[in-house]
Amino acid sequence: MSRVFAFTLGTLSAIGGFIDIGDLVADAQVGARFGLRLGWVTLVSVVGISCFAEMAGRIAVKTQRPAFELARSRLGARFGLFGLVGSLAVTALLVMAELSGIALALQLATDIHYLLWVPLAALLVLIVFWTLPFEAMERIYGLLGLTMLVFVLAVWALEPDWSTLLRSAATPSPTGPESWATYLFFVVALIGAQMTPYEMFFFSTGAVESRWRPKDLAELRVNVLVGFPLGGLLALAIQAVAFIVFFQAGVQVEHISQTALPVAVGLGKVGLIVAIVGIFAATFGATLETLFATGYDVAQYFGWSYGKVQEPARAARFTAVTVGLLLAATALALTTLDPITVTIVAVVFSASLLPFLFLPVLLVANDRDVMGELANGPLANVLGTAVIAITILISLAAFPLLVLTRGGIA
Amino acid sequence: MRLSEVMKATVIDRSGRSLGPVRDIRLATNTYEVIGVVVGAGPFARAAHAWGYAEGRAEGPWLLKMLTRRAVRQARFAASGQVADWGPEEIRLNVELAELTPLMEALRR
Amino acid sequence: MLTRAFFAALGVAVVVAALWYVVAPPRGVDGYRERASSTAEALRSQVQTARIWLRTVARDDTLLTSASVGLWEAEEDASAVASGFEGYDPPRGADELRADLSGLADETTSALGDLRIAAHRGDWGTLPRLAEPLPRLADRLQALARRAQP
Amino acid sequence: MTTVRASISARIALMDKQIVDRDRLPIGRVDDAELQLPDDGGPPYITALRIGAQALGERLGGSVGGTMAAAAARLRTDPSPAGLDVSLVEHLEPMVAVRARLADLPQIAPLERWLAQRIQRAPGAGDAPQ
Repeated sequence: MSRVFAFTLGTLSAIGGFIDIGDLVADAQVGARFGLRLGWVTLVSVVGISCFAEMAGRIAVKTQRPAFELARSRLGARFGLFGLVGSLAVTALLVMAELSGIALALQLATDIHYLLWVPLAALLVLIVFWTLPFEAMERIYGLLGLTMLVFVLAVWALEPDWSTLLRSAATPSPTGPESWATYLFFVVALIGAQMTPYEMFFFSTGAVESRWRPKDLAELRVNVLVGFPLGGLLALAIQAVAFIVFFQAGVQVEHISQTALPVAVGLGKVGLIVAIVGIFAATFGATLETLFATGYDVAQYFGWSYGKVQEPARAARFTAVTVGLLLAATALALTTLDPITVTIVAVVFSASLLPFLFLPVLLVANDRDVMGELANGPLANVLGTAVIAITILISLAAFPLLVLTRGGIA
Repeated sequence: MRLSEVMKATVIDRSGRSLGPVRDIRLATNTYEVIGVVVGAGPFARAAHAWGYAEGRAEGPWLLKMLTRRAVRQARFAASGQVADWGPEEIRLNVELAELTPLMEALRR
Repeated sequence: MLTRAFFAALGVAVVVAALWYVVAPPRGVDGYRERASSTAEALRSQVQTARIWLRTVARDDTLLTSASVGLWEAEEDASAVASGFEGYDPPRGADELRADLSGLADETTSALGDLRIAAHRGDWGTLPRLAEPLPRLADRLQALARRAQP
Repeated sequence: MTTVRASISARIALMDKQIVDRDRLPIGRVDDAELQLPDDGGPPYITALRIGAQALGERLGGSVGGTMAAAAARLRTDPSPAGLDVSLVEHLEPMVAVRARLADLPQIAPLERWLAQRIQRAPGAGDAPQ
């Protein structure tokens, strides 16, 4: 019985964990500007992240170590360092954006300026980080994040013309006044927002810390194959409600308040309250997970002890890195830099780092000396190669598109 | 002498021809003695050796196996007995390139 | 070593050029008209956002705190985008466009400002009256955005 | 792990690998290794593993590696990078396992110890590392 319970929890937290500040911003922006014309990107993201999360989980099950531990020996010390420094910079931006997301949710509930909430949010994150065990943390915020499903309900409540939605989803090209460059820019942004490496990390460390064995593989696969597609559905719902409420009116999404607004239109006050709780939980959970993922990245590159498995004093350098990163992100948020702009820049750079994170996982999953009978089969390899090819293209196009479209404005 | 220095060294054969950088170093399992060095040219040679294709421990994904195939075939093993001088910057062999065993054959033994 | 320094310098040059491109003011009449058009679109977006918030307020479908935040953000963004546009020098022949857009931008920000003030004071009853000019403003902004397009 | 080979690849099976102590606590990575060339002309053999940012920095070289090595060296009292005698190595797969306990290897991770002493004073930080 308890196994079934734990398994459901894992799937549910995968759904809640799929959405973070990047999705809240990028999905709503895309929905308002392009309708569902970028819906196929969510499909690609879900396939990509499922494929690599499954691989990472399988490596963890086989070796009893997180997948990234073997990354440095495959990428080499030099490339590994490059990837590490890049992901540290991107994470600092992302944590700043997620922290601001927590503060913006609190602002919506209280009408008190978000900058006043930022230090409080950081303190709250620090307390939770310091005291709660990893699994409990993950579960609580994953489950609270399920309140985001209110966006799916809102699609029905808004009584859309379904044929318009379908037609939009079946048209993979920019709407009239938009350029192809802008369209492609948002492809990059959506990929960066939806294929977040910490989702892969979540499965890898989750598998190690719950001491999964090869016989638990089926459970892991169900978590991946149910959790992520449902998370993708949530992302599509955010795009759809923004399309229905904003597209005709010509509204450009520039605030989290606008992401939540269609829910109020469709489901009224209660819906809005649930959505605000969801935004709070999703950004809070993502802040913790991004911090952890980065702490683990640094610790594993240098081979330090790490993790919530050990108390803070037993993983002193890991704790110092994560707390330092949190402080830096808080300081960045307090500079009044626009969190929405930062989010878009962060997801675009995050997208450009994806090949560095995916390639070592694919390589290790193919190493028969390490993986034995759990090595990749043809399906995982074909999908994995295709996803990496796409992320390499994205990585090359990200910076030029960011400049050319002035961050999606032009 | 550091292991990383040997890894960076260039291998020269008896006639003074450069065989490129050391791609890998083979160690005896229990004594950690260097039993030889691996050399090899060809496209994607770095990837072929760093990612386990030359050693035969990785078979996929298909695309990478195909890209590294020629480099894998060109990988040669120089046993420690065939090394005349261990460097530091250049490793000199006392044999010609043609006398070296293909890596795959050396591993099978 | 020379090549490494060269590539480093090239990299810095590319980054600087990219940053300049992102923040550069519009060049030529076409660039200016395009910027005017996108400014009008952005202003219209704020007006429409405010209207949707007001609709939820009228139906009691929203938290007043959230609506108040939404209205405040609409006004702030509208003034930011308007003052950004006013900072550009119009090329010859575009003075009229600039005057039209500035006038409309002033009307927009003052209408949105009234809404924000009323919301912060809690005078929710006066909002429907203050919102009366919004639909017309949105239409005029849209017309201007179309007309300005090069 | 499937077949026992008479030889291993230093690049894949040794370099950059995670090292753990007797209790499976992480010690560091194999950042480099020390080779000894015997006087009788025999092949070189590994005498010690090098662990820590100083060894890694020296291996990477260039301005980045130099800075890393210099920064790491300032945090240490001993001028040379931290080493671990190869006789302490128990096995290499799936991680490099060492027979000693981390607490008995004072040359490894002095920063970790220094930080731990400070962090454990904070409330809720758990036990001291030793």
